[in-house]
Amino acid sequence: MDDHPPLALHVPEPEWRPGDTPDFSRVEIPRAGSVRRPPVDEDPEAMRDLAFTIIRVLNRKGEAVGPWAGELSEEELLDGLRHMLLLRAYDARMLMAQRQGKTSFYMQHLGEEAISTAFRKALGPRDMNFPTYRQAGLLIASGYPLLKMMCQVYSNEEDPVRGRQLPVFYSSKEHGFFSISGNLATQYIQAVGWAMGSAIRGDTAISAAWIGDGSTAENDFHAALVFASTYKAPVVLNIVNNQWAISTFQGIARGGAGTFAARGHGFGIPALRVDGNDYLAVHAAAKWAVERARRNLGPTVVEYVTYRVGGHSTSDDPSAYRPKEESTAWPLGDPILRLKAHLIGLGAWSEERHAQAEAEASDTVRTAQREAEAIGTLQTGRRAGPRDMFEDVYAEMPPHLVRQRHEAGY
Amino acid sequence: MDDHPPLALHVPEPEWRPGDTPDFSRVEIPRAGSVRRPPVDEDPEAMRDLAFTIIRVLNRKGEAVGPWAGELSEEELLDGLRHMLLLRAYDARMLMAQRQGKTSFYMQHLGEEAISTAFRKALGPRDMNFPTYRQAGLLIASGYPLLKMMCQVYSNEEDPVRGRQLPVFYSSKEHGFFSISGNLATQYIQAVGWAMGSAIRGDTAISAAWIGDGSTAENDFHAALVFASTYKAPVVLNIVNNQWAISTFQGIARGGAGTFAARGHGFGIPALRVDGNDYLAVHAAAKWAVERARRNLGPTVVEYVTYRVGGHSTSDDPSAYRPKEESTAWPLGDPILRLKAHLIGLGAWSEERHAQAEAEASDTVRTAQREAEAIGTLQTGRRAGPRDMFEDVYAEMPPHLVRQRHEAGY
Amino acid sequence: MTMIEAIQNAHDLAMARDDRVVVFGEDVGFFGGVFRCTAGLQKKYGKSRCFDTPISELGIVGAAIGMAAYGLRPCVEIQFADYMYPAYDQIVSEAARLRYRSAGEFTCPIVIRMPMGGGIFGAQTHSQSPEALFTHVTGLKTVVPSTPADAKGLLLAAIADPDPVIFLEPKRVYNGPFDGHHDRPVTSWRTHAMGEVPDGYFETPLGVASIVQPGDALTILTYGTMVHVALAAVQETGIAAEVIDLRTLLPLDRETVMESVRKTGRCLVLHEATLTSGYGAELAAQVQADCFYHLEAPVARVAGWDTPYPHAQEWDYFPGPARVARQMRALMEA
Amino acid sequence: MTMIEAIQNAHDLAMARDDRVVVFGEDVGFFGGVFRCTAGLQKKYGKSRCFDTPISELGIVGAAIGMAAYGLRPCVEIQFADYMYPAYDQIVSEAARLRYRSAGEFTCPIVIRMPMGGGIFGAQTHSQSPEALFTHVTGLKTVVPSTPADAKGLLLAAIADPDPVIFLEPKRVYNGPFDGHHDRPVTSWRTHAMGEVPDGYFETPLGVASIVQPGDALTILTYGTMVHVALAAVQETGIAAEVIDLRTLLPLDRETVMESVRKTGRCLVLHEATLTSGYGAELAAQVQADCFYHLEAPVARVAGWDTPYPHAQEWDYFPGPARVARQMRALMEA
Ligand SMILES: Cc1ncc(C[n+]2csc(CCOP(=O)(O)OP(=O)(O)O)c2C)c(N)n1
Ligand SMILES: Cc1ncc(C[n+]2csc(CCOP(=O)(O)OP(=O)(O)O)c2C)c(N)n1
Ligand SMILES: [Mg+2]
Ligand SMILES: [Mg+2]
Repeated sequence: MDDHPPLALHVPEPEWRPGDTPDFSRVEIPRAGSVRRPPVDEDPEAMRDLAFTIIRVLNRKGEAVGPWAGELSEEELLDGLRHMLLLRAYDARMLMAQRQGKTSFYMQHLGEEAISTAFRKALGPRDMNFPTYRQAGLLIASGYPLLKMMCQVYSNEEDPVRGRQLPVFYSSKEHGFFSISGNLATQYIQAVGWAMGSAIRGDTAISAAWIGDGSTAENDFHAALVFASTYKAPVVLNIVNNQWAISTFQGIARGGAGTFAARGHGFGIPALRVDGNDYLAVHAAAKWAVERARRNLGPTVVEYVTYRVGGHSTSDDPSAYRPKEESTAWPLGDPILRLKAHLIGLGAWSEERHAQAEAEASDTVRTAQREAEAIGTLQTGRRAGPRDMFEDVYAEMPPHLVRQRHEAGY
Repeated sequence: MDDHPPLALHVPEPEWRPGDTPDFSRVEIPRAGSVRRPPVDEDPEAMRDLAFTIIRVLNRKGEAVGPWAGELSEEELLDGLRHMLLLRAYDARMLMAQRQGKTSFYMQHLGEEAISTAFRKALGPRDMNFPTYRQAGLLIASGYPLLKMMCQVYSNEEDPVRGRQLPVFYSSKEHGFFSISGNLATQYIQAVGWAMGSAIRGDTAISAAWIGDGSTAENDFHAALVFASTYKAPVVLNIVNNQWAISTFQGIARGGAGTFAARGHGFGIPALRVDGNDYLAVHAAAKWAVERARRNLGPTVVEYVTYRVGGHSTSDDPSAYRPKEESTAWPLGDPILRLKAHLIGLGAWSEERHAQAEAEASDTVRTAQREAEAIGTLQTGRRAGPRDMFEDVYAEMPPHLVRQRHEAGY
Repeated sequence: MTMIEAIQNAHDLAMARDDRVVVFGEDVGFFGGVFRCTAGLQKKYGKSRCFDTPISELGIVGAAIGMAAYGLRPCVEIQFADYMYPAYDQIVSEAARLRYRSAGEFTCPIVIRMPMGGGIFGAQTHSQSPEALFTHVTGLKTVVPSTPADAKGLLLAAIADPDPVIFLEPKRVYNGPFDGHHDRPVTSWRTHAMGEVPDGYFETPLGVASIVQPGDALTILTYGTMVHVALAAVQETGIAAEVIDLRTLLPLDRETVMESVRKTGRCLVLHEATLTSGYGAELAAQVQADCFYHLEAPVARVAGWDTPYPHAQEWDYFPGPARVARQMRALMEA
Repeated sequence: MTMIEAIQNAHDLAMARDDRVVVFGEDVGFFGGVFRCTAGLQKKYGKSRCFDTPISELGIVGAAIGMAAYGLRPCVEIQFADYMYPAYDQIVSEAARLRYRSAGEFTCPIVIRMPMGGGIFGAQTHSQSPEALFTHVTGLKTVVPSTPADAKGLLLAAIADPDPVIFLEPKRVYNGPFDGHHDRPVTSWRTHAMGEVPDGYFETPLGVASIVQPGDALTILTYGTMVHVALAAVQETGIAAEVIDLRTLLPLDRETVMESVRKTGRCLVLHEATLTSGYGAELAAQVQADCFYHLEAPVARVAGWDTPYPHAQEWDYFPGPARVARQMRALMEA
């Protein structure tokens, strides 16, 4: 045995660090329209290839091509564009508000707007999402009021969760948006449980689980795949691969597997890998997976390939661990510009109308912001009060909490 | 959405329950010798097929055939046979001892003897196993004294772990056998950590992780595969699929995946599926996986297909949840009889010598048992004492424990 | 009726009366649980209301939380309390805080049952009493019955409760009361006065302790198996102690506890869990705060030693009647 | 130097002096940790001694246990104490009991570092103080520094310790002492007397408390951020309290604690963790037991309310100097 050379630890490293010039030319991106679209009831083993490619609809010329195209009407696409513009404008304003000290913290979606906004359009009204902090597009695309979102970010008196949660940890049962947890991945198995509940009751509602590339390493991810696989739960298991987990590149979580979608194969769960910056591709893949769940064919893993253009959060400065140029070098482009080009190509859109739509989006945001700030921010105005602090720990406040509330003076 | 038929929960069920007649004829068992043996450095993707078949060496006639044969000398095979006979004889005596109230609990290996005994022979002296309670063959095949094993089972004064652990929870650093935990699966990631440690130090020692089919559902299993995959840890990830987890058949843990070996594919880890009742096949697969680890090529998942012939433990009665006939109907036969037939075919063994070897094995066990019982059992003789109870909680006993020990009167 | 039968019966009644109640866990389906607490439920209510799960405590609790958010009322089993740790994150970070963080929009009416405690030669991983790891977590309710009737009534109340309830079952008294005299023949609940269990559906309210033995010399605060040990010690010492079975650890029935201690002026806290940072610490802290001017002696604690639960030395570890009696006498002399 | 620099320096010295020391966790490698406590270590000691891990606290601790069994001395980081739960099983069932269950054959000399406590508007998942969940687990040692010098000396002692040590870092005082007056300008350790940190390698022994402010009117038992809150309250009340920084919660420096309370006759326990079953309960239980006949008043506890740690209401939740002062006065009047 000791005639063997010494072992050595393999620690994956990103190709580029600050100072290097990122070059994605070697990264092979399948041509738009080139990936087949199997029937939803095809045998998972026969679909393995779909976890090692990238389903894309919009080509370089902005045309929608291939078997995954043609799902959405012009009107729906224009809606989608407006949702992405609104989300981006909202993020921009809230980032600034945080810098101005109006709240403590914020997390943006820059570059990832297509995923949550397009996915939402593939769901029915009674379906439930179990999101992370980076899917606010689910709320925007379902018509949840911006004002309420801002009140949550400001933790003011109108905050639906009464100032208790970190900014962006929204919750809306009515809009199919499960309360966000600060503990990564915990929602993944809960989504499976929700879907099992629907199946147990003979309901038709399904659920969608959301997780980031880095968080797939967590315990809950495994439990979710085990339970979803065993009970054929009607759930869509979404993995948003935005290449980074704070300062850690996706290779650390992915390890030797070619892709995150491949994780599904260990469980016999069909897996799709999709261009996350292509609104049409995201929607088509989502629709396919939702249909599988709805027809009681079981879970689907969907990996969205995208890029986290901004910092992880307002507490993070990515220039410390990755080249500034990486996001511009990133080969899948910007989801808004790509959909815009497509719509212009269709003759349904123009530079002028786009500029106008951008202006409208930021007006909408500004108006909501004025209203929100008229109510209050984390530091000023009418804020969530200390009395709220003691409510909802239990349905009925037990004696020891009543005593503590009195001791606190409320 | 509501025009869809209602969903329904899918709950996997074993094919047979008490009262049914098990019929494995539809279960397709690959012919011995029919599975290819790739070079250890072959690309994992190119080896996917090896997770969906069964590597077998001994055919019905008892001949060793195919590319996985020819690893072991007659002498080594005779050793192997003796190890299995000894383990079986030991189990039989200890089961009886438990029934006689000499200890509280016992777990046997009936039908699974080949796996741990053959695997041990593929390891080097400095390698480390992280076993479950069903791999005592690792100790027997490495020459660990039966007497010590019995003292542990009896929790007597000579118990190496001083009466603290449940019977069969052995520990021997010297024999490459990590202390057994009552918490399933926790050892799996620890084995990966141990292997990473060896790699960090530029050592040549590798580790072997052990887990049962049911326990693959645990969190630790996922963490182990993630870390092993990312850091290419020199570890063999063994999964002993004995078809049952107490009363729960393997389909509940396996879910939609065809096999447990397939779990490795989600991580780009090569996976072998092996006839666990075929001493030669187990050893050949183990050697192949150990070689990969030793050459720093990273982890290998190995699934051993076997059958838990006995109850889960002395607290379990399988007739409540599976047909009594299932174990005899089980198509892979008995590991001892199969190796015996092979050796007789080689002209190296005979019925007489076998009968004699069985007698020797039970003599060896009886002798050790007399010695062990002369020291003490759980109820009688010199037993692990209360003073031992307070030792080894910390390297140095802190004041509060000293105080408690005095209060206890020691 | 044994405590096991009482628990099985409670499941049966809850499932019959509310079809949102679902039951699952390791080996609980076809087999009916390694302790048989769910025997017959799958046959009666079908596989989608009572089923086996993979060996993933995280999965069991995480799925239950999702089902509760959907609108079901899962009552799940963790095979031994010693194996709840893989689910601890889902219990602490999710179940306990879901109502709070969503301001009541999503709630978590689940029951997590688990056998606790030693006395069965189960060694360090089949003997633990982790109640203090739950009482420290706000948002949870923690319940420990000591008799079949309480097990039934408290479990029915727990299943009906709108919030997550940790239901700890003292396995050593599953089949009969055990007073710590391991060398004496075991009595079955079937032949024991405390083994009486009312028929039909009834709830024993959470948060209400029961005085199982009135007295004025000293107060013993305990729960689970130790209730029976306390009663034995009282009998053997002849000291007129008042034995209070807390039944619910959180929320605590503070009135009953303090009233008793103010009356007796002496207090002994008894549990099987390890001493340091055990629930007895909280009881002692509250009693000395509320009854300081009534106390004739410091609040005493008798508990498991601060070691893992050993196998061979089980009876040296287990806080039996002799240790309790010694402490009671010491308290009376103080 | 700041506490962050002191912790980074301790890592550096430990790695330089013992090549068995390895450091890993989420974002600790190239980036040097989200709080920068491991900055520069990967560059200096290489990727196989300091590296990033997948987001699996279980994996981090489980792998560390395996490495320790192999013969290394891992010092790992959990990004926030609020995220230790996925690793809790490995900590409680494995690290804490490995020496015991193998009778010393396999040991677990690991350090698990984690930032704890609130005061940074981190809400319920970046503010928790879970120390009581560790002090209840025998086999673990639990340490909480309150100054840069102690952070360095205690961390070096923890890394050198033969048993698993939970090292909780009060993140609110990473950069400077914080006395709870959130409306006042923050001072940096660099310009503060308590910011002095000796150069070079030294160990501050575990299990030894420090009297940060002598006094005879009453004893305040506390640790971490709350040490500074206590000092502020003492100053503002003018009550001559003795402030004891426990530094190590387990094993507890019982002599120092009891000697002080016997002297002062009054005791206030202060921590940020939720009150019920918090570590303060254990302290109160021990103090009333050991000092009963010296106590002029019941042991009082000031702690976080029994709610999750809220976002907007952070300063209503945080047990600041006003609450402490009120309780001190009440104790003096008792
Ligand atoms: C259990 C747990 N561990 C660690 C963290 C700290 N943390 C917050 S976000 C994050 C990175 C997550 O990365 P990824 O899953 O890829 O999602 P992304 O932020 O890229 O959308 C980490 C480590 C946490 N919140 N919860
Ligand atoms: C974490 C944990 N959960 C549950 C148990 C109870 N338990 C002990 S053995 C067992 C079945 C294990 O089955 P498998 O992994 O297939 O191993 P086998 O017994 O068949 O060898 C269970 C559920 C445990 N010991 N630990
Ligand atoms: Mg990411
Ligand atoms: Mg099994």
